Amino acid sequence: MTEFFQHLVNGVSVGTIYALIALGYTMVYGVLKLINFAHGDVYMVGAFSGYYLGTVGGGGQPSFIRAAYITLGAMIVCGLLGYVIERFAYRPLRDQARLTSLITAIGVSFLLEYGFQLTPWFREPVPFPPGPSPRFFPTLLDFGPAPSLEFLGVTVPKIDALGLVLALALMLLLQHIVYRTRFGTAMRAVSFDPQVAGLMGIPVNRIISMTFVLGSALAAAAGIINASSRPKIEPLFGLMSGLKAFVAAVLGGIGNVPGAMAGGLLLGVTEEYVAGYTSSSYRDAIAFAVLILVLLLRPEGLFGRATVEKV
Amino acid sequence: MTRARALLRSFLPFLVGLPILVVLEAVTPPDFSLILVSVGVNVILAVSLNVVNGFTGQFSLGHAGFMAVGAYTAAKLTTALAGVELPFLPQVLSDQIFFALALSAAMAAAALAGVLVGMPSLRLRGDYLAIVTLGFGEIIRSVIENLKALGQATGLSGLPARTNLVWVGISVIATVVMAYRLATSTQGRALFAIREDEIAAEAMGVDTTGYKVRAFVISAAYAGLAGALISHAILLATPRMFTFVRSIEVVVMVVLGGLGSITGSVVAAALLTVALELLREFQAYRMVVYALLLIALMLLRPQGIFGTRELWNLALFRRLFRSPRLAAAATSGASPTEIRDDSTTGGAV
Amino acid sequence: MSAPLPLEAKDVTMRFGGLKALSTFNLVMQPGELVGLIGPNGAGKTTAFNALTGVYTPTEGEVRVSGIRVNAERPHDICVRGVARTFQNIRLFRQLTALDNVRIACHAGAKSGFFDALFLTAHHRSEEARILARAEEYLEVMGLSHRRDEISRNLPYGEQRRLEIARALATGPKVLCLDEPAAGMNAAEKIELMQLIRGIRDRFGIAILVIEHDMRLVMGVSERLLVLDHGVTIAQGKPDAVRKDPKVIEAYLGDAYLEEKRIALGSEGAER
Amino acid sequence: MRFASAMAVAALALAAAGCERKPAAPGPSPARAPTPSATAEAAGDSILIGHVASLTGDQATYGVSSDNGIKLAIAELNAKGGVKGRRLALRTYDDEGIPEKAAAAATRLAVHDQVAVLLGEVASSRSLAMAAIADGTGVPMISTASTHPRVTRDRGRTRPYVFRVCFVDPFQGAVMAKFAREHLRLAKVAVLRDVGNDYSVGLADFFVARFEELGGTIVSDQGFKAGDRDFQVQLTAIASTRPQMIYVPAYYADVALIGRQARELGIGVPLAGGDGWDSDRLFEIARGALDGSYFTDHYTHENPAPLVQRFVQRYREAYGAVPDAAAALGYDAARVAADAMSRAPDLSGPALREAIGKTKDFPGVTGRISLDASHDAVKPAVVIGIERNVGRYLTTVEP
Repeated sequence: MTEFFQHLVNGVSVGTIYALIALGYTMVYGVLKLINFAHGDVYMVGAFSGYYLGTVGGGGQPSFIRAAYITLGAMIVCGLLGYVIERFAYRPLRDQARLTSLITAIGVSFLLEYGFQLTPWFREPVPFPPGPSPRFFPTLLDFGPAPSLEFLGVTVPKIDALGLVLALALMLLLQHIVYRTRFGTAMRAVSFDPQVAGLMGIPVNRIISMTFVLGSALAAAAGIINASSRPKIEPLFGLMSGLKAFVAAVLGGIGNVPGAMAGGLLLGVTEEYVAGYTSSSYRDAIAFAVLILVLLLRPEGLFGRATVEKV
Repeated sequence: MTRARALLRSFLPFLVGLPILVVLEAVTPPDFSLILVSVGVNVILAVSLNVVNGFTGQFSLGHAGFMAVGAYTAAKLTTALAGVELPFLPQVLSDQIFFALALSAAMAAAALAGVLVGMPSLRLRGDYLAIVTLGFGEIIRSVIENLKALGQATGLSGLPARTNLVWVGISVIATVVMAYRLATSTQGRALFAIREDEIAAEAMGVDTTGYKVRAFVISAAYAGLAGALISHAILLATPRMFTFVRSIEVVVMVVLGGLGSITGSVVAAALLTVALELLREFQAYRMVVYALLLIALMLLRPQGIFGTRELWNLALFRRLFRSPRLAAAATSGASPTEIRDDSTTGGAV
Repeated sequence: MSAPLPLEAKDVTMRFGGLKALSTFNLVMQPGELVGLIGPNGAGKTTAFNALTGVYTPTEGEVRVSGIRVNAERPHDICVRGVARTFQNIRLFRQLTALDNVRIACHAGAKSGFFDALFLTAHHRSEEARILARAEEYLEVMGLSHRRDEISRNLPYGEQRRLEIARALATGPKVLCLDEPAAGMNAAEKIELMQLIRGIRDRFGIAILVIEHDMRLVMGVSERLLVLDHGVTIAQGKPDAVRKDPKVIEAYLGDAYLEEKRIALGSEGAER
Repeated sequence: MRFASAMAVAALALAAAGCERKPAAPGPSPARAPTPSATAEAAGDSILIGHVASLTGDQATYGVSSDNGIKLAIAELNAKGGVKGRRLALRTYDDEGIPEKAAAAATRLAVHDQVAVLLGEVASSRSLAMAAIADGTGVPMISTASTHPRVTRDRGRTRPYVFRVCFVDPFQGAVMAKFAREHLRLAKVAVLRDVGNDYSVGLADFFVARFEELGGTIVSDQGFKAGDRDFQVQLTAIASTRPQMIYVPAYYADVALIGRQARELGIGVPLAGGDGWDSDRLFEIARGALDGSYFTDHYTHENPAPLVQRFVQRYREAYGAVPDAAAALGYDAARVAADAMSRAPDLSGPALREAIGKTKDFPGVTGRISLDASHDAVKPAVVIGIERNVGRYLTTVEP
């Protein structure tokens, strides 16, 4: 029984990350109908931004202030990156077929992954690009000798608990932005029909840019949260998480913000249980199996609404 | 009589190619031989992927998975049959016959995998399909890594050296001939119809799902062939040879050559393979260059070098070999900029 | 009983969520008959078409082609059974030549398979020859022979419409369904087209179902009219009788004004 | 017709591309990190050494380390006047971590560049791909860190031209199995292996076999994949079987994370592993989570022997990091090759192969290296225990 609950705790902790990344996928897909293949790599860049912010000038003592500064800094860096990617790689192709954009997205993804793998061009103030060897994320918060809480034999690492809280807060904030602000209304309008939205005087380009910025910033936050509790980061680590987050977004109904959160958590927990009780070495296969099942049985996702294709 | 002629026509490219390949095999120095083998294998991969991604307009990212199926099937067979000798035949000949058998088995196994993957996933829309095929490729790799019989992560080593330029050349001819005959047949046109407009194709009596699966299966079979060839050239089959990155490399070749252009795929695959071999000094930048190439190509010339055109339709070529029929065919060259995608909310009722 | 009817719809209802786009739609097509399906914008005409041709599966009721129930069949099956269609917003295979567009439609009856194609069997060659001859014949019929090798999207609008009809004909249908074939044409072109449609019927002896927005136009050619409004069949019968039906007048009066405006704006059918 | 002519043109183009072979363009790529760079120059009369490594891709870290070690060795050797009065030059080709590219790179080095000796690879799967080329072309090859037994063996026979300077998995696995069973007196051990990595799988298999032979029980055998960063699911499953130790034959970065996550989940039993653990980074990140754990290794950089300390210091000066096992083995492989060259009558393949095979008691930083009849290095393994986040040498196990 303890094992069962322990798996639940683990699954939620992994699922939180999927959910945060999935939000970016889902928003971008919502407005552009584009699978932003590079989103997982933005998440990776987020973690690296945190690493650089945390190590430049020799780092500092772990504290909440420092953690907040690094998280915000990484979110800003990735927001900018998201803006640049959209502006220069995707926007020129917006009128083209979707596959053209998808191929570009794969290109951007590879550029980030392999660009970051190059041996550093310079070493001061920080070595950049980071190169292929794993880097170790600085400790942002120190929980002293007892890094975990314990209830009835189930351990909850404090850092994961904190990550979950932060992630939930960010999700609620996003929920508020999407459904309660003018920007959110405009975003939903663009996602419904960009042409009509444009005719209605909504600055479509700006809204799309902002969507990328927002999604990328969330991915950066996910990167920081994840790297704080699993401090090994290397340029390729975003790929698989990104793909799984995409699965989470589809699971929850792509384009649907609460759906992405639920999908992420659900995927994390499913993966954990299947891997925990059957064979852990098939873990990556589980996510894809879930994706295939969802697409076949309920392509609109668990929380999406079916759309009829018009002829 | 006519039967014999039909048969001759069917196998003519092979009959012409065989003596050339035998000579090529005899005169090629060993280091160049391996490069030619990888050129050949990449051509097979690119042209066969083009049948799905270019002809049919379905975007598959799982080609490496089918390579793996073919490689392991053939490897299992050749190692099992390594010592066996057919009666009345010298060992060398008997080995070659077994290798032919292994290659056929590789194609069959990969085709079967293609059916299993294609049946559920080809109902999906283009961009979802990309992710699902990627997922399937990874699942195939996961399965291999977990099976003791397939050597897990270490893979199968000590395979007999069977791949030579003759086998590779014959396979390249087989692939290109397959693609060309498909492209000029009514079946191939049905695939183009799917690429152009799935709903209209369906309305015109094309069983879109069925044809997509068929294209996918044919493509998978040839990927399996490529896998079998490369594994018997380096005498090794391991899961690391068939990663997602490998699939992307093939996609780059197809996109660079032009989605839908057979000669485009051939030229792009050959050029990229040879160029990267010559530019080994800059290899650290290879993947970065691939990535930039993809982005730049999409931004500047999304139709690839050749578009859907074939080499003989290009202006330069037409000038060289001008004939009325060619001129007519040349006008059919078009830009595949829009491989139409009907899931966008385009058509109104 | 005599030969089965080429196309028959019995109490077909289409629901999308809460919306009833088509309710208890009934249609009987006799061989060689030319029927007009009319109604104002959003009346459910195309929905009816989609239900008949297998794009949608009817929520209720049944569709029969040559007496066989086809509710669960996919569009390509229905096409092979003998119901061909065109699209309101032209859906040609845009990058392919006119000839190839028609040849693809001829594929529906092809008896050679992938194997024949890959090994260039004698069977394959004879099929290809047959298809080519047939395709050229249909191009000829629609007066498009001179455009044979042209990329279809480069054709003028009117010719694209004609090519779409040629393509539909090439599937060898018993019933041809034309979805607003005259959309985006000027008055003279429209009249020419309607004559062409009648000519096709006479030459091939097939039944034709035409959706038309413009009532006046369709009156001239159709032997029978069906009028839809808000998914409900409000009238049917001989053109003259329908024209006088008060329900039809009411439905159309509200729309007549808009109709003028639509033509002035240059037709919704020409989008994309 | 059109088709035939097109094919002809394509063939011509291919032939043209192929014939235009580029003269060997030496020199490191311009953006390489600070290195003992002079060594990479291919001077006219130098002896060329080829190295195949994963400089990019998901296993790049090992390839880069190994390359650094080799570069350092060659720089030192050249500073001492080279071999046979000639300077040594290194040419490294990247294989992206993909076996077929390792084969292509090895072929190019052996046939086109005509290197005297091939060094590499770290991973057994890629060394296997190279081994076929080495045997086929008659260029001796010294694998740096491939510990799988099959690397030097081909269907029951020793590969004539393939050697290695590291010990093999059966030995390393057995050392830890014996240590756990006889020294620590453990009965129940769980295994957590990297299923995507041939090194990890091989080592785990040999450990399991030996441990069970000695009467122990493997209570759980879990897998993960390189690049995974979350191991809680496996650890939770392992914890439920209550093992006394968890054997994790993986690379240090994964091990450190596994250690931390194990402690976060309240798993207090020691972990154990192999040479893949060897890195300063292990402690940097584990931050005490691995205290009480053990691993087997080729060498310890704490070894006070002047040879080792000098190597560690120079490596640190050149690359700003403490050398890991891959770097140390690369360093040793290059030096064993140079040693054989100086002993061989000439630098032909057979002569060099003969000389490498006779390597005996060579003082490497990873221990005294002797090559046995099966071309594997016979050398001791050390067991290192971790206390207060520092590796402490415990014992040496002779083969």
